[in-house]
Order: sequence, then structure tokens, then C-alpha cells
Amino acid sequence: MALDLPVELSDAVAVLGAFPVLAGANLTVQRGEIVLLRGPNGAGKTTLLRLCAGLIELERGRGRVLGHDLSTDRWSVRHRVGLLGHANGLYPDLTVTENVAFWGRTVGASDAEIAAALKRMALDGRLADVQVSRLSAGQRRRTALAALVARRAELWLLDEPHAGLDASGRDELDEVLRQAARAGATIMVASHELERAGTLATRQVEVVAGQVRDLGATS
Amino acid sequence: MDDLGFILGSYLVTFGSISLYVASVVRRSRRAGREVPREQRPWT
Amino acid sequence: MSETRRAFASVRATARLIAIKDLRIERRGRVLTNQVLPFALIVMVMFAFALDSDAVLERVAPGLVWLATLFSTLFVIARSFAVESADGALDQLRTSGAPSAGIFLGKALALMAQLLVLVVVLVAAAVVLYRADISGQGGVLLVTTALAATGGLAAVGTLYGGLSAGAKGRETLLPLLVLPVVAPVLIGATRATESAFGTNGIAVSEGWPWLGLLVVFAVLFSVTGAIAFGSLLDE
Amino acid sequence: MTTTSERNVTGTSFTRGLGIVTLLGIVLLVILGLFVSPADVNQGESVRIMYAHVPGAWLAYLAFIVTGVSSAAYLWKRTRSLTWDRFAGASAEVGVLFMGISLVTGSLWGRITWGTYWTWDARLTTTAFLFVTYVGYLAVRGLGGSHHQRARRSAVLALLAVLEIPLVHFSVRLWNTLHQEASVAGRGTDVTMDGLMLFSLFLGVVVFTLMYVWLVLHRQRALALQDMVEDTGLDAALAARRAEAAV
Repeated sequence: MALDLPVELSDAVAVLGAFPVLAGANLTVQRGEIVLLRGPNGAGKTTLLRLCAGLIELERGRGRVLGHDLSTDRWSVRHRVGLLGHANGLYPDLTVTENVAFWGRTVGASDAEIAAALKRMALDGRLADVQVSRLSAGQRRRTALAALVARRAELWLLDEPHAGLDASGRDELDEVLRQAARAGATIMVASHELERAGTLATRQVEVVAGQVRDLGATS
Repeated sequence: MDDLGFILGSYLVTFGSISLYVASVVRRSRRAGREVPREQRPWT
Repeated sequence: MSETRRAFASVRATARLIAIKDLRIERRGRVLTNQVLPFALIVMVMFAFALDSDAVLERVAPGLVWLATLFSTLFVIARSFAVESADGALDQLRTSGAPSAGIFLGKALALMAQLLVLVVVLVAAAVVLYRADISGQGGVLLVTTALAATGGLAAVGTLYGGLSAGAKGRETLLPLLVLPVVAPVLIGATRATESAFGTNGIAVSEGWPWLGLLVVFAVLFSVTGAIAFGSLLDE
Repeated sequence: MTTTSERNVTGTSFTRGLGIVTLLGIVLLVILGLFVSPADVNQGESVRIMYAHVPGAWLAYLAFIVTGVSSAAYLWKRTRSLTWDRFAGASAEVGVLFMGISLVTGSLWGRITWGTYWTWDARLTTTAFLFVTYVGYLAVRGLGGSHHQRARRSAVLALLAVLEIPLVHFSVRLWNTLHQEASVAGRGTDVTMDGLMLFSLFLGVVVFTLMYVWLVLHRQRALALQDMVEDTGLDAALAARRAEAAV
């Protein structure tokens, strides 16, 4: 069986209301790549990630994610991707462990995998049983990342994952992503932290006014 | 007779409100029609 | 065959997961106990002010219990989905691959549990404030009525709550959509409760057909909801 | 080509002919209903309201059935088309209009015949609930999003309404039979129709059916135009955004 390309977009258009946020985006991503999406605010990075997650409709053009056609079958895409958006997707009334366990279990992760994810983001100690509402912004981001790790996605879509994280958190995040990519996952990161994300990424693309320009591989 | 007002009123309500609705549909379609050339309309 | 069985197991697991999560959030947040219940009780007291007669109150007590339940239900539904949309959890649910039937059933079950608490408190309030009277057999009818009615309300509430979860103006849209649909629940539950209370000398036995109506309603909307929820939750 | 003052946008020769016939029918119905047909033995003059009220109510029910069927046609993959969605929306809108009119004319008739604007009769109550339900349906149609998003959401809602109607009707009827006070609905409704009255009613049904068809056709086309305007707006916005990227 030939492996499907993780992402193939051709002339993809996606709209918010009546505004074409993506205006004919072309992008192909290979397995195991870490692609950095850069570009100014409002260029369409977030929309590109949400489109790849199967969360919004492909208005025109063609798109396949993990072998599923985005115009007819974006529902099949969803459980194979992991999305970390601007929002963390956490329940503030639940504790760190409860949140990570909940999201892990929705995709059928085992208790061991959930514990490993917590440990991976150094959340297994003092913070484990603290309610998310009492955490700082950076600690919440860590929790959201742990939940993402627990989901064992094939395609990771991260929107400004570094935002709010402290130095050690950023290092941990980068290491997690490198490890996931080595294990065969594909990763797309939208970030303004060009220096840091640049060393992490294997390739960079620039999103400008709803279109994607390839900037080539990074050494 | 008192009933007359009710009877005429009910006919007035019926055809009056339908006329208003027709007017609003026509107005909306005229506004939209300005931006759609005739040959693109499937019913022409 | 085993494929279907796996699908059912996955629906059940998801429903359990979601229901436990929602109830845990309620236990921590205490929105039901600290905000909705006091509201419902105030409404019961206000009814007494407005109607201003013991005889009338006794007569309309069952209707007031369910009316107060209905209004409070709207708040509980709104809360149930505010929890999901506040920090983008809805997007995570959509991308979790969890079966939407499971999400529906889980949220509906958690909603039903909260509504049951609400009904118990309101019935107690009716006994205290409106001199409602429950006999042994009436008690059985009342409990089954409460179960069926809250089941139906929870199913409809989850269904339309999911539809208006991402919509603008959802606070006003939700009542407009839900209230006409749950009219049979209000009618059925009120009549069954009248029998259970023995209001106007109505016998307990007259309440059972109404219970039947409530059960049919709850089952129909639970099944339809489990099927339709996916396309409503979906953007 | 397109002038700014184009008058006939959604019309065709068919709808124009239909419109003329409908207008003639309306005139004839008003003359027959208000002047020519006799007063009823029981209801007196108030029977004249019936020639507009009954057809309106019937057509409203028919409109909601059309909405349900069109919605199912949209949801079924092999017939999926936005045309069905627009028919569902247009039909629901006309249905709400006709039903609103019927509620008003019905209560005017009730005021004359029963001495009360409203009675909690099963049919009336169901009708009122139906009215509110489809007002909600139209509100959901206006929520926005892409065309198919709107179509899917409202189609599911329309099918839920189809499920709701018998439940509401059944429960209201059950409730009503236990409340004997409401039996006022039975009084004054036994009409002994003579030929001309029957013909007037029949004409009313024909006229309202023609009106319904005319309205739905035009509204459906207006909706299609609005969708097209949004699409061409998207084309322009796309071009602008692409130009922005090229700089």
C-alpha cells in the first residue's frame, strides 16, 4: 500500500463569512516533515491549520489530508489529526490530570500513555491535581500540549504553540515535536518565533494573503 | 353591522400581507438581480 | 457484526466519558446548585405572589413545578454548551473522532441527572409552599414521570443546544427552538403530576397514559438526537 | 445587458401567466366570497371569512410538507442540491406567512362565531406551535455560514419539525379531550354548504394554490440570486486577495 501524503492542497479556497481567508493555497507535505508556517497576521495560517484538521469546509479547489478528500470526507480526517489552536480546549473546572485523561480517552489512549504524556510535559508533580482555572497561561499551554501528546495523532497542527511557554517549556515542546516526527508523525507549526521554530522545522513556508510560498528546506 | 369590519378586515389582512410579502420578494430580487447577468439565471 | 458491536461499545464509552466529565464540572463549578436552583425556587415563590390564593396554588401546583423546570432547563442547557465553547473544547471534541451519538448521549445523560435534582427540589418546594400531597402510589407515578420527562427534556435540550452552540444570538435562539418542541413534555408531565398529587381529586390511574406519552417522547428524541447530532454539531 | 432598473428579475413567461390567472382568481374570489355567495344558516355572514381562512391554513400545511420533502431530498446524497434547500426555505417562508394570516383570520372568525378570539382547541393549538416552530426554522436559516452549512443545518431542523408535529398534535388532543370546557370549538362549525358556497371554497383553494406556486417560485429564484451574488462577491474578493499576495 502506497503511503498517502499527509497534506496535499491544490488551489484551496476557504472562507470565513464572505471573506476568502485562503485564496488558492497550494501545499504538499511529506511524512515526517516539520513544516513551519510563517507570515503576517491575517495571512491565513490559522485557517490553513483548521482546514487541514477537517474543521472548516473547503470552498473551492482540491485538498487531501492523510488520504481523505477534504470536500467529501473531512470527517474521516478529524480523528487522525491533533490540533492545538489559540484556545487550549481545556475545562477550567477540571484538574490537569483530568483534562489530559479526558482528551486522551476520547481517542482511546491507555492510562499508561496518559501518564507518559503528563510526564513528558513535566506535569506529573505538584501541578497534577491543580484545577486548570488556577494555572498560569503558560501552565495551561503545557497542559494542552500534554493533552495533544496523549492523542497520538498522525498529523499535528499547532497554532503558536510557543506562546506563553517559558524557556524550559519551549525546549520540551521542541523535543516532543522532534520525537513525534522521528516516530513518523507529520507536523505543521504556525509561529512568529522564527528563530526558535526555524531551527526546529525541516522546511519553511510563508503564508501571504491566503497563499502559500515554499521557502525551502532548512538545514 | 359590527361583523362587517371583521369580515372585511380578514380579507384585508390576507391580501394585504401577501401583497407586502410580494413587494419585499420583488425588491430583494431586483437588488440581487443587478449583480447577476441574465444569462447566469437558470430559469431564463 | 463485530464491527457494529465495536461501534456500540465506542458510543457507550464516549457517553460515559462525557457524562462523567460534565457532572464533575458541575460538582466543581456548582452552577446548578448555586445559581439555577435558587432561581427556580424564586420563581416558585413569585408564582405564589402572582396567584395569591392557596386554593388556586394547590390546583395549579403541578403546572408550576414543570413550568419552573422548563425555564430552568434553558439555563442548564446553555451552561452545558458554554462549557464546551468557552475555551475551544468543541473543536477538540470535533477532532477527537469520538462518535457524535456518544457525545449526544453523554451530554444528555448529564443534563438529565441535573434536571432530576431540579425536579426533586421543585416538587419538595411545591409540597411546602403549595401544600401538594403525595400518596404511596402517586409517588411511584411521580418518580417515573420525572425520569421520563427529564429524559425527554435532556434529549431535546442537547440536540438544540448543540445546534446553537456556535451560533450568534444563541441565548435567544435556544428558547425559541426548544420551547415549542417540549410542549408535549409540559402537558404530559403536568397531567401526570396532577394525578400523582391528586389535584382536583384526579385518580392516580389517570396519570399512566400521560406517562406513556412522556416515554414515547423521550425515546423518539433520544434516538433521533443520537442520529442527527453529528450534523448539527458539525460546522 | 443588465440595466439598473430591470423590472422583471425572477419572472418567466410561465410565472407571468400564472400571476395574471392568480390575480383574476383573487378578484373573482373576493367578489364571490364577499358579495355573491349567501350567508350561512348557522354562521351567518362570518362564513365569508372561511373562503380565505381555510385555504390559507391548508396551503400552509402543504408548504411545510414541501419543506420537509425538499429537506429530505437535500440530505439524500444522490439528490443533493442547493436547489432543494432553497425550495425548502422558500416554502417555509410562504408557509409561515399563510399560517400567520390564517391565525389572524381564524381568530376574527372565532370572535364573530364563538364570541372569543381564541379557544384551546387541538387544531388551533397545534397550528400555533407549528407557526412558532417554523419561525425558529427561519431564524436558523439566517444564522449564516456557507450555503451547504446552512442547508444541512436547516434540513435536519426541518426533519425534526416533522417528528415534532404529530407529537404536539397528539398531546394537545389528549389534553383537550380531558378538558370539556374547550368544546366550544364544536359549536357553529357545522356548515351546510350550498353549491355556491362550496364553489367559493373550492375557488379559494385553487387561488391559494396558485398564489403558493407563484410565491415559492419567485422566492426560490430570489434566494438563488442572493446565493449567486454572494458567490460573485467571493470571486471579486478572491481576485483582490490574490492581487494582494502578488505584491
